[in-house]
Amino acid sequence: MVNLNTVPPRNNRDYYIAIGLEGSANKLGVGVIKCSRSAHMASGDNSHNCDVEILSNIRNTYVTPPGEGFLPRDTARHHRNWCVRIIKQALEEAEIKNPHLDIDVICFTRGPGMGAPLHSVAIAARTCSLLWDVPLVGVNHCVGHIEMGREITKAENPVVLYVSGGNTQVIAYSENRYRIFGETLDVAIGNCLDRFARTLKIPNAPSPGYNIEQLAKNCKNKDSLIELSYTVKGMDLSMSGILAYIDTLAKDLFRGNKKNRLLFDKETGEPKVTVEDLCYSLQENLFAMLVEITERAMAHVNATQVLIVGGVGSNTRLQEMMGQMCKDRANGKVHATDERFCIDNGVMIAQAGLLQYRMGDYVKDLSETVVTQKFRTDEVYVSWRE
Amino acid sequence: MILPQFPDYEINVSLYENVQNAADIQSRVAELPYAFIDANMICSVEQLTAAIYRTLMESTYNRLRTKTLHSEVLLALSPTSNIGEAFKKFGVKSTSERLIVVQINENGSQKIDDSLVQGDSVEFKDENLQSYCDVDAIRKVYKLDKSFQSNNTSDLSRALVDAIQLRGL
Amino acid sequence: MSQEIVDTVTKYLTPNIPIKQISQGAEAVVFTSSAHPYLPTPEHDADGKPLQYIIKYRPPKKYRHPIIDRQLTKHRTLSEARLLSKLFLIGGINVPKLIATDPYNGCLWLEFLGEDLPNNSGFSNLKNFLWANVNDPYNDVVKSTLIKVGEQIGLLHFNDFCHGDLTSSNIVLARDDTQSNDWKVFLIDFGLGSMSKLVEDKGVDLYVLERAIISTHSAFSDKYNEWIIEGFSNVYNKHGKGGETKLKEVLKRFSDVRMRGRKRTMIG
Amino acid sequence: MASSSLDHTLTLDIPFETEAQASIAMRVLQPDPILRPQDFEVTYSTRGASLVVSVASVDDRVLRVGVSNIIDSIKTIVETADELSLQQ
Repeated sequence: MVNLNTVPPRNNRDYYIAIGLEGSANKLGVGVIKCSRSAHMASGDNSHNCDVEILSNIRNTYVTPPGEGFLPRDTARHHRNWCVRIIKQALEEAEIKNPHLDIDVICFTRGPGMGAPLHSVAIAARTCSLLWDVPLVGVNHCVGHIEMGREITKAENPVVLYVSGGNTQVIAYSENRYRIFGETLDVAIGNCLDRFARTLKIPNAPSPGYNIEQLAKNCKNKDSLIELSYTVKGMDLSMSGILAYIDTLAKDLFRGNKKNRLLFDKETGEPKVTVEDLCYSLQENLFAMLVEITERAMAHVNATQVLIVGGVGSNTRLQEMMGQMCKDRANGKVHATDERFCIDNGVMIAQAGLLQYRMGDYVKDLSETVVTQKFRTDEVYVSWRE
Repeated sequence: MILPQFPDYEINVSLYENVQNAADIQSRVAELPYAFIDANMICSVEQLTAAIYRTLMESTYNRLRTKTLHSEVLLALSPTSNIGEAFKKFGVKSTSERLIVVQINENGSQKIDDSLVQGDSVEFKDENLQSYCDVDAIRKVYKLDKSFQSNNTSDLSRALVDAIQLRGL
Repeated sequence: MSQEIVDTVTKYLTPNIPIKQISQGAEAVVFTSSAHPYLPTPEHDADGKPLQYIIKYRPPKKYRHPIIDRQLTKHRTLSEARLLSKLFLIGGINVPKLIATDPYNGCLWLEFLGEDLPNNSGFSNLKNFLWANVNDPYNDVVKSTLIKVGEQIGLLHFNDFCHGDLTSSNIVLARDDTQSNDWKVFLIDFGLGSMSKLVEDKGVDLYVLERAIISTHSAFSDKYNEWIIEGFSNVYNKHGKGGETKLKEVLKRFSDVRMRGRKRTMIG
Repeated sequence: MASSSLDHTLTLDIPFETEAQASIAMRVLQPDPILRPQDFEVTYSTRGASLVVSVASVDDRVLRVGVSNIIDSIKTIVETADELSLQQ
């Protein structure tokens, strides 16, 4: 039996307030949530249905020029420059006057992610904890996405497709862990799209993946496809070969390499393929692979629901394909969280952290707050589920 | 006989022993509406019916490689796509003493002409086929090397059915 | 929605072939039928019961681009058929008998294997079998069966084939009669299989199975995986020094793949 | 052995508004492990309202990089303390 009411809220309140700090990649996010301590949370399996109210959700993204990725040092500097301002803004918007009395727990991302940016946010989290005398919870970033997605969609036990710049995983819950059923064997989907966007020299704002999606939508020739290899290996997949190949095509296209018959007409030398065609084919191929491994995991654990989380989850084509798969598969439902929560944010860290806190699992010694670049989803003991 | 997936086709199969007029039949193969198969090359009922199944499948999807369903049956038996070779290996030879006659009728039923083959009609069943099939010749045609040890006809037959299904694919 | 799939299959197989859906995997829907596609007289098992046949149908996937879909369906149907045929020719490997292949419609007919386990434990694949033994998880039958599982994979890999989707649901157990404890182990579902000499593919195969066992039978997975590797090694060790060297390479890569899996850098 | 070669040293004395803040800064900084302890050592202490950072390193370059990272973190702590301390 799961009792989510073991730790009472501070100051005799009948609700919890948690603040979440996220900075594992190029997005810095701070969010404040409120969650009533209702009786139904004391028993049963209700962690997907906590009546969360979002009091504030502030984000600031470190955007690099076209053709450039974000480096750990620069990203950390960005986070340090903005962190305190964003926390302050989030507190003001949430109308938190006295954090000592009004906040139950400070949640921060302990990993996985880039070391320097993670560390810069952890420093701020520790300082706040000591200044306010409020306990800390270190949160696994992936678990944050999953718990936020479950709360928003009320999906009780979905197969989770986690697709972001650094992660591509198919996850399902079993015996108090979010277990990884399938994952990329090399690069992550978001990283793959980011790197292709860099080759194309298209803007990184609002995000490289978004801009690839727009180009793909504008593809004039959707009846044909550029043939790419389809590399699903069981429930895992590999994308580096596909990326290398399509990168070469894009470079040949820009260079006007007429010898490439796939790109240029043999007789006239006119290009047969556009950048839009490349984006379209790349998306169709990669997303088909993602949907397939998700369906495999569903078949394996007999699930009917899918939750897509992570930045790439806001891609409407991926959502559409996933929806079609679920529809054809015993009328399952796809639960894509909306964009505000797909993209890294502080609220999701607060949500997962608060669940953990309510089970009595919070930091007892600051040595537990050391960040870690490598932090597998299945390392976390999920005490808040049956 | 009717294959459930292809109800429009009526199939007749007859097996003959002590055939006297193989040479005559061989000379008229092109004009007779039957497939004539040397029974020594057939080790089981499923070997032949798998070939008939494949024939009807190819016909349904307009992928026949030969002019008639009857010649296609001979090709379907063969592990290679060479039609002449298929007739040479599986078709009636002037010396054949045991013959299988296959007749496939689209829409409507006909019987195999009793007077066609001069020999003893016996039941088309595994026991009869096994008693005189030429295992060595079959293994050679289907290119089964020594590493495949078939201790019984059913293993051999299974390997042949696989080859029949996958020819040219 | 899967009624739509049933209707499509019924139309194509004609109503003369009765079908009953038994599972909907990720890429294929599996039916049983009492009809054989081309045998004129019905077949029976040792007890005189009429045989059932498996029809494995890969329906078109509407979510993916039609070009990708057609290519994949044809490729996987054919490649599975080819592998089953090649594997049968290798002594000792147990795979279902291939009865008919229809690459145009993505359909395979296969021999029916396995049974329903006692006490409503489900169909006799390895996953359900291990669940059925959960109260006595380390009994001799479990041990000998898992060693046999390892031997089947060992034979597969030793002959340079890889399964590509080695989960505990893709391993089926069958026995001659319902009293017997002597389970024969069959590998099924070769849709992602391939001929491969690459140690990497073999390592990934072993890793995928290990993870499947960990995720569904975590409490006993250490011992279970150990027994599987014991059987796997038996096959290689029968082939002298050369076999031992090959075994070392595969197991080394297996542990590399596992480390990579665990330690792969993951950036948020 | 290792510590004997860490002969490039530096001590920082950073004043905070209160003793409590200096102590908080020390506790925030202490948990993080040093990436290469054989090349770089740091100890944090307080003296009144000051945070004292003592650093020892194998060479100037390592010293510079290490100290720069520590100062980055201290800047965040100072800013947090300035902006987010509880109102009395």
